[in-house]
Amino acid sequence: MDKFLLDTFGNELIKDLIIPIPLFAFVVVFALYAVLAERKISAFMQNRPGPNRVGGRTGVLQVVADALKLLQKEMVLPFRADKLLYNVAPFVVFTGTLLGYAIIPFSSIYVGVDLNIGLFYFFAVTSISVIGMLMGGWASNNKYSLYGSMRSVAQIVSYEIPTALAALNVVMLAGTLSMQKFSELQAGGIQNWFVMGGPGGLSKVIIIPFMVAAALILFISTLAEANRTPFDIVEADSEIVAGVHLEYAGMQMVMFMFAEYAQMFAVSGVLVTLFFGGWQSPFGDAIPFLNTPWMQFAWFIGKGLFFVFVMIWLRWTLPRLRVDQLMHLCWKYLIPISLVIIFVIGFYLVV
Amino acid sequence: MGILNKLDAHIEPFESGNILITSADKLLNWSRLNSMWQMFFGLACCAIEMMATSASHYDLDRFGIIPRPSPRHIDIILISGTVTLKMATRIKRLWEQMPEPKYCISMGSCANCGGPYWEHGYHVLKGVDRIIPVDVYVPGCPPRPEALLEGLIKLQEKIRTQSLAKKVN
Amino acid sequence: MDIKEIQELLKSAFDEGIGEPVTDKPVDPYITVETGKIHAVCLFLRDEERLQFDYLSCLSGVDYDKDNLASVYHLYSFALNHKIVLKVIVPKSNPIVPSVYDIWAAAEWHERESYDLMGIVYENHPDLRRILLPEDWEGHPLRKDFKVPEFYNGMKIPY
Amino acid sequence: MAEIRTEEMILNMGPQHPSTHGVLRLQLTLEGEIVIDVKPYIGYLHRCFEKHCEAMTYPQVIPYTDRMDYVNSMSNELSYVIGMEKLLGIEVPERVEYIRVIMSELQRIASHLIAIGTYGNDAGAFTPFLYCMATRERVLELFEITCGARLLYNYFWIGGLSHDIPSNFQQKVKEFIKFFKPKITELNNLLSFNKIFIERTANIGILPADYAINAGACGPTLRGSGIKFDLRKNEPYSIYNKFDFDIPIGQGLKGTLGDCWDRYMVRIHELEESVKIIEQAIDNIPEGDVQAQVPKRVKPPVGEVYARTETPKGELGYYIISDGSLNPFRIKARSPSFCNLSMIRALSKGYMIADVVMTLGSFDIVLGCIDR
Repeated sequence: MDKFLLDTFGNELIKDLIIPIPLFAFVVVFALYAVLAERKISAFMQNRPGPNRVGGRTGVLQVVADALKLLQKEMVLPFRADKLLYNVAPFVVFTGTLLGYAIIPFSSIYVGVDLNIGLFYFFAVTSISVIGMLMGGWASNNKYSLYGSMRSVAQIVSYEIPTALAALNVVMLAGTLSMQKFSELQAGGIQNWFVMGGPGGLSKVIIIPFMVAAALILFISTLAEANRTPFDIVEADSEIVAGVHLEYAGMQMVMFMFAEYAQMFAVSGVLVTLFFGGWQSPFGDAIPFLNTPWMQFAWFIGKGLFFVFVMIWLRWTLPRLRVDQLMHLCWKYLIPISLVIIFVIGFYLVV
Repeated sequence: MGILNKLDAHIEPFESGNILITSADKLLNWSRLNSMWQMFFGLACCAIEMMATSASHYDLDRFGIIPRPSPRHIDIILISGTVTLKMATRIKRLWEQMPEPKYCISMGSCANCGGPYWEHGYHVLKGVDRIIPVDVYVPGCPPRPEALLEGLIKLQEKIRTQSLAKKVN
Repeated sequence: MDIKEIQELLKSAFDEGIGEPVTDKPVDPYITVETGKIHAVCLFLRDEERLQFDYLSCLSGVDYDKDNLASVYHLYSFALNHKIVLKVIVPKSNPIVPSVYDIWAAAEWHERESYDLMGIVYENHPDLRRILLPEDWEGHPLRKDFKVPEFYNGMKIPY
Repeated sequence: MAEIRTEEMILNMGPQHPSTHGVLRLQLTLEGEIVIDVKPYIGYLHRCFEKHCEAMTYPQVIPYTDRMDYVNSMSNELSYVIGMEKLLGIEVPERVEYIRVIMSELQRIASHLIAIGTYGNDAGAFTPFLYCMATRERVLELFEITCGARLLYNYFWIGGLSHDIPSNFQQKVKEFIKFFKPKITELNNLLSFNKIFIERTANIGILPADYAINAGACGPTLRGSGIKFDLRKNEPYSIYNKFDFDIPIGQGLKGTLGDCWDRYMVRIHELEESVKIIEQAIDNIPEGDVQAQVPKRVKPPVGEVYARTETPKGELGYYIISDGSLNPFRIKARSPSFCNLSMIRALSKGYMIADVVMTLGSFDIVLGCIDR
């Protein structure tokens, strides 16, 4: 795609400007409709119809109405809030999430930038949103917000570790950090996905359970990074009301919500790329039609949406963990287990 | 209001609506009336009926109404129950914390006029409209969910007739 | 245990200050206790082996008659399954009753409520503040001579 | 190095807060996430019940008792009418007693469903709440066909009922029982034995038995601490002595005896017991009148009674003093939630913010009952 655009426009700069446009469009549309999906799925799970007054029975225009209404809302600056930090925070949060999309490979022909340290970059930039949360929580001059931001920092900083450790297994097997390379390596069908031990001979059977465990750990800890139930202590509405975005009204609150939903797809995308074959078709080249570059978009987005669905499913099923239990889970279970897995994988590689 | 406030400052008041204004009105009103986020907040008996209304059987989510815990995120506040003098100052404060445009539904006789406590209630505020403006009154003690839904539809009708032109006056 | 027996036990433990039991229907049988004695009597009722009144069901303030207020204690024993009602009558001019919160923790809030609505002052209570009404409220509304004020904090009260 | 100054943070929870079950205000003194002290402030719903009673005639008090604990109005009425019947010396027909028992047990189911649902909501699981509310609608349907109201009924009158049950009532109740039984299992699968839910509730807010008695705890809160005490069994009123049912108590299965999970589980078991009682009663309703001979102007003799019954929240008592006139001289309501809530301070010191929410939820308080 890079080459095609370069040929068409003949200018490096224009190409660079065009590449992210589909990404922005995707993020905004996804975040909007993830909100609707959340409401519709939760409605289905709770035996009720959900939004059905605008846009026909499916309520497709509900989010449009929400967005337009929120645009009309007054911007409120809380009493004695820090004006600069308060106004900047939502954008920092959203930017941090959006930057993560740069390296997510949607297809063999489309990725924002194919960085050779893509995975590393992803972990680095998604932590930016923590700064935004802390800024927002502090600047709001509200104790609930402050608690929310403090919890957010503690949670995300801790969960970075199991996330990175679980991802490290794939890095060790693949020998690269480039997201596009991960996807390319998993060609040839479902048996070559990293959750199945990656490409390799019969001996890889030994590591399959460990790779499945690593995938699970990655899923759990990214759930925590996206602040989703059962790890949504940051905005736990029965304890600290709405946490960080308690004092934000109108579009600023929307930025926080968008960031949360965009983050959901970003972490699912990383999970899919690392463990579930990225944009590869599960049938490999057996059915060549299903592995064309345009079908790869469908595969990747489909797999990503599946994990987003699982996140929504979990949210409407499980209660929430307490803040110390959250830390226990991270430090006492996830980190030791992922260390063991790394040890096993390393041993396997050496042998 | 985010946009409307800006209009206040920069544009001369419109004398009457023209095509552009009325079309914009329609769109903005449509969005407001279909996305009335409600406060996750109950006072007394009526709060139970309010919960029943938003639960699966009646489902307020159909109308785009979802409960939010923070006053900053909401558009309508349902005063669901008796307002006491001790609570009155808090309700006033909640109302002030809500961003414009905001609407209020007074649910039940107690919030309308004091209800059964009108005569001897030395600690009951006789009607929430003594402290905050009310858009729709829903009678009943407590109102049935159908009555509350009717009240919400009445509020939608009210929003539908609002206009930028009138707003600037 | 019957109320008569309880009263006799109390009589034998305390020389005076214990009234005769009132048992005529439809009244729940009760014993009137002198104001100064109530704390000691309650402690005795709780700790005595044969009585064991370990549960304070209810504590109410009553506007007894023209000049007096009453504090009424409904006691119950889980262990022995018997009940008793105690009454302490104090003059309106000096409505001071010793607190029993250190005997039954349940009394703490009940006494605060009684103070709030009836104006009975409980001596030695750790935290005797208004509980239901706002801190700056004037008067005790459950007294028969209470007049509803016209305004509270700028809000009109009567309909 | 300069000394770092630290201070405790004071956090006001409420009166408007999603998990204070109404308009309660808790002033938390916090050190980080740890709660050092809790100061409850009540009275935001003080609707002057006792003052109203003194101005009303005796039958007119019943609607006000409805509005006291608004999620179990039937039980509130029952307590009051039993007190009045004691004062007046009225014997009510047996048919009335049966209907009263069935109604109060249905009300217990409805009230416990709200308690369980909101408790799940406190823990962060919203779906069980909606499931419970949907099930509760079925109970309300039964009340609606009987007396026309969904929430506040004014159905039990002094000496009887306002009117008879409809002819298809028994049929409908049986259908409801059939529908309801699997719902308990569903609830257990969804919430009670969820690992996270147990983690959140077991070993939290431990209420030792001796303190529970001393502090006047009642209802499921008391039974959660392992004390087998239920007024329906220990001091049978109405015709509860005719029915065979158990008193579920906390056993400390998942943690220490008297923790939040025990209190929660007592409510789940009580649902089953209520179903048992209804099943026994529904087929045996005798024919007869639904109103005893009561004078038009209720004028009890001079006297005073304290009548207490077991409502879903605990022991609800009415201390009624009559001076022989048409209006009560004084009615004091001993509300169960009031006594239970007074323990929150002792039970939440040293736990975390999230635990205070869970402890509070496990008492199943209703502010209308506390503030009256």
